[in-house]
Amino acid sequence: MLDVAALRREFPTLQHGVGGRRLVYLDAAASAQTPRVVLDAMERYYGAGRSNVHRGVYPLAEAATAGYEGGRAALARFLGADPRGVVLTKNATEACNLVAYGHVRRHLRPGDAILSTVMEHHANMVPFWHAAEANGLELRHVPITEDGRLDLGAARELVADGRVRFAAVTHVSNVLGTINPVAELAALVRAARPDAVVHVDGAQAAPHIPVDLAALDVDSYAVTGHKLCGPTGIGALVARPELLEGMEPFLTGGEMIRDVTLEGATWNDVPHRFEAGTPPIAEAIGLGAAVGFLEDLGMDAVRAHEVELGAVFLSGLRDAPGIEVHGPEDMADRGAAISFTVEGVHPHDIGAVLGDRGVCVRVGHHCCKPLMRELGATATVRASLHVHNDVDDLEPLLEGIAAARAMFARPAVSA
Amino acid sequence: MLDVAALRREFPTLQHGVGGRRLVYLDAAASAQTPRVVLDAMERYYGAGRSNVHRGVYPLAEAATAGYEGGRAALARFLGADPRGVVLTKNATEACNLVAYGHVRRHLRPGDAILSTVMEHHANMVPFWHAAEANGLELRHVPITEDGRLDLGAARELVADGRVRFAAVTHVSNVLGTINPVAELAALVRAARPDAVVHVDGAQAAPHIPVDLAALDVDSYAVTGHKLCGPTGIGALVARPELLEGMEPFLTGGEMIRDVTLEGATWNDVPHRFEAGTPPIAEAIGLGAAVGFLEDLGMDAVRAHEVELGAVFLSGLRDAPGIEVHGPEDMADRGAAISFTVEGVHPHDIGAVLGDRGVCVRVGHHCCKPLMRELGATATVRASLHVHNDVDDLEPLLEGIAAARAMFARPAVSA
Amino acid sequence: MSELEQLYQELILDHYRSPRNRAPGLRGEDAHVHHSNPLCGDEMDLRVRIRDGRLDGVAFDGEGCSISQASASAMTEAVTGRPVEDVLGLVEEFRRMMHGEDPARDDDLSDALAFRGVARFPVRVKCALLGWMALRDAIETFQRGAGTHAVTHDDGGDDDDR
Amino acid sequence: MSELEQLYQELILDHYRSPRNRAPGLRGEDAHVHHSNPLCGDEMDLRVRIRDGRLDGVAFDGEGCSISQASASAMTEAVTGRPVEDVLGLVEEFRRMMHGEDPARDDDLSDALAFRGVARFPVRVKCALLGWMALRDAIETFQRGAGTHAVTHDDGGDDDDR
Ligand SMILES: Cc1ncc(COP(=O)(O)O)c(C=O)c1O
Ligand SMILES: Cc1ncc(COP(=O)(O)O)c(C=O)c1O
Repeated sequence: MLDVAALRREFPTLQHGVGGRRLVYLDAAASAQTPRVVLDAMERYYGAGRSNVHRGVYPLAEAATAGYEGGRAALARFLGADPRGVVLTKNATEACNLVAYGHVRRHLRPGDAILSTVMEHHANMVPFWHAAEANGLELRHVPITEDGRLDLGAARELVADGRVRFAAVTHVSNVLGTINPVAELAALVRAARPDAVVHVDGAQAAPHIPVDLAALDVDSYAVTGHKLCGPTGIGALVARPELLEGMEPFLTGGEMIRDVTLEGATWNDVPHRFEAGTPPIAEAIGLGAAVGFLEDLGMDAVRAHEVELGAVFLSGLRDAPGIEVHGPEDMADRGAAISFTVEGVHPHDIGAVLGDRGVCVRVGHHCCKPLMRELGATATVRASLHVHNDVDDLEPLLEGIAAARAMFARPAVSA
Repeated sequence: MLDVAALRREFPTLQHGVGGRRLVYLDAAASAQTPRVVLDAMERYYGAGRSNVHRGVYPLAEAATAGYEGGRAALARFLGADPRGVVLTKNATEACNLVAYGHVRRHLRPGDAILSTVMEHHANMVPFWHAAEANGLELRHVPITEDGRLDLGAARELVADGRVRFAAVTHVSNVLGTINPVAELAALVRAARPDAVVHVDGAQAAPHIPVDLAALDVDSYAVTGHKLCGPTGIGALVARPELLEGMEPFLTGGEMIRDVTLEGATWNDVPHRFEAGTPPIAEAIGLGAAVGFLEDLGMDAVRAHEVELGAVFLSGLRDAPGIEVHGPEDMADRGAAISFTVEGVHPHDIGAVLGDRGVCVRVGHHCCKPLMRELGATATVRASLHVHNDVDDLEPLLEGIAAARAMFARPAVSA
Repeated sequence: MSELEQLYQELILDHYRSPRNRAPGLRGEDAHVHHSNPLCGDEMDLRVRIRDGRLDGVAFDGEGCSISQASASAMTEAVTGRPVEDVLGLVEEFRRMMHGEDPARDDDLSDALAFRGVARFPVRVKCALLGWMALRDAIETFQRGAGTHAVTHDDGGDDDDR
Repeated sequence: MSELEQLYQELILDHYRSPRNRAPGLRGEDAHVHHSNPLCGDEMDLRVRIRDGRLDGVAFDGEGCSISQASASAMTEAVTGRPVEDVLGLVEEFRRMMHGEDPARDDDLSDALAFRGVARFPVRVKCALLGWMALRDAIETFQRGAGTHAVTHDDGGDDDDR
């Protein structure tokens, strides 16, 4: 098990209380806190060896290049992938757009269909819709069951005609917490259409559960640094190198070209072909340190901690009056994000009262408007856990919710 | 004048020698060094108030939002622009791509032409070529004169038929150092075609010369954080808000949409419409601190320092044997980057010998292959100056060049 | 009082708990707009009746947080019966107050003045503005003669906050 | 010796100053390729003559830094006269050495062994590989029977460094 008390000391932000209370950070699903070791790695780059990458012949530039490529290699190792398939982007959103522009727009044609789900984050949805509109593609959405899982039976029907050539699905839902059976879904898609490409949004999975891309057997996987205990300004598309080979460059400029004449340009090798301009150097170094930090804890231990703690939170919330928890019943099928609504109180008001008490939760639609419509809610409250949370964080959450209920309960008629 | 000795102490990297020698950093044009105040600003965000932006209702999230938007406001102020026109990107390259995808691909049609110059960086060239290819547009390039200036007479002829609807030109050349008369060029383009859009690559200008976009009267302007003494992972497109209003969203996902149903999405207001996903938060905060640092020095003082120091470097290099300096004669027309070639010695070898002596210069084509062909060189050596350089940096440069010549001089026949 | 308590002072909570002019319809309505603040999931229907250049009646309905609901309620009291041009001026007054400026027409804003503290909570400004921006839109819809049922999706008109 | 001095040791400088088999043409050539390393601006023309399955002659020409020129020169000496399959094996040997692996065929690499230290300078690896990758390409061009004048723009074949 994780030694959470010791771990908390690694996170500078958690050392600051809010108005005399311990900071209860329950928003790692929006952005994780950053451990000291990540800040130190970036500080070393900026403070002792700052330079640009890939072309300098002086020692600082060589060190910067080694650091940047080291971040790429660390992420590849963390996810069980080939470094040649790791394109470093600014966030997961850019990674999804890269697939949408580079693959979907390039290779899909009218008559082809895209499979998605109703629980996608806008990042793994809008780029493909935009591509579908541009190329005249059909969109199909896998519905969810009552308890917030993908309806695989429905999925099988949706792909049956063999026209689904691309699927975009999230590994872990940022609202429901559901862990989706992506390997099974990929197999099902490919059974109907062997050359279909399966893209997975791993933004909420990689920080929380062990991910081995070799075993998952999907074509591409998007992650984002700031949820992986890393810095802002970095993410990645982790793909089979052969997928990248067939993709159209998307952002163009320096670094990504091999040769340029006034008549045209030839592209560089993958993954560099997709990294135009000066890359996020400090950020790659920080991300490398961040995944190293998680590896040192052990992703199995991280998952075990979250399963145990998640069960405590789930039952604590379910037992409290007036709270409805969304998503799967059991931690076996869910990650570390727990969404709920409170009878008669708008999520905004819950969030504000909690925030005033040093309890940080996210409220709103969590960039999942279509899912909100499925749930019949305009917004939810989401508490999400990470390695630095423990059972002591539950009580302040429940107390704050009770206080908000007392404050905002309306006469029954209008509730 | 700047107090360079005091200033040098603000830059942690410069405190480290290389093998007992003072570090002579002559590569700010590739990536500037980072002053302490920038690192501190980012450390404060990560270490005391880390959170995501724009939707949290708890105090940390509000502080993060204020910090991020504060970075935008600081950059707007620094460049004399409207914050509503400032789109924060990952680098200048993305900023140029944003214009290429959002404006050029959306609005230009076969029969229309794009004006560019032969001295553009690939970042301000390839995205527009790629767009030209996609939309069937004609490309026209303004040639340069013997001393490396834009040939405005030729430019006037190139636009005479009124078909140039878009122009992309660099404010300061990263190779020749030339400061281009962008206001004049913009006027000339608009005289032939009043609705033409003029896009300027300010990556090498903003860090070195006072820029007032209101006075320059161009439509959009790209800058990059890591050359502005800021962090990696951030840049900006600074545009007239009306230009942005007419642009097609490019990266899509969270943050940039207003509403999403399974039938489609409506876009958010500018500039947020162009900032999909979690933005570079720490980086925006760092960039705000960086432009604050430059403002405190005063951009007039920065420019005066570089003019004085540049003149010393120019004559030092011109007087040394076997060195040919490219670009305008006089500092009045040039910025802080000085490119040269050394007779009989390949730039790579110069760079390696200098690097070994703690002198950091850039060698290669500097992402300007077409310009290299104009100059009849495959590569050049570039020494570039910034606020932390002084005359003491010249001697080690000249000594290193002399050492490289001694080492690599080949028998005259093969030279 | 903590900052939060100031935000949720009694007057505001009272408008939230007992909203004025909250109704799913308005007799003789001249314009009806639907506004939403998708970032928060707030939705609002707003109806106006205009007689002889005056705002004769206004009703709102919808879902939202306490701030958006209470603000709309306080607004209806402040604006009913005023000449429409005057109402538009008051909308502007409120909008500026949300941007941290001092309001000049304290008396006219009436209970809406209590929302002044919202300016310190940037993400909540949109909530407080929702009803006001819908009102402006409804009046302008009427003035354009653009039929009685314009429906827009918008989260604050020309307001540049988020 | 400093790291840099090791990089530029006498043997390398000698190949640079007096390149072997550097010529703008090759009598009886069977394949000719043009390779460039656009990141550095290096350009190389490489020609091979193949007789009875052996590399009978090789000539290079072009522009580049001392490392790329010297490496090509040392290469020509190491490979001339060998069976082409053996040459391809030696190319692979050199490529692996550039990735920091210990070479097994020290003697066969001959002067090319002196480039071992380049592995520590990642940006220079491409330079040292330029001639070797052009050679491999020229042989493969010949084997494909793809005519005698293939021209490619490439900076190191399947090599994944930059
Ligand atoms: C003139 C010019 N434009 C654009 C760029 C691209 O900047 P970035 O690599 O940060 O996108 C550079 C920097 O290399 C440059 O010198
Ligand atoms: C499931 C999921 N996908 C994608 C994203 C987008 O990540 P980013 O905003 O870093 O691009 C997020 C984070 O908000 C997410 O939760």
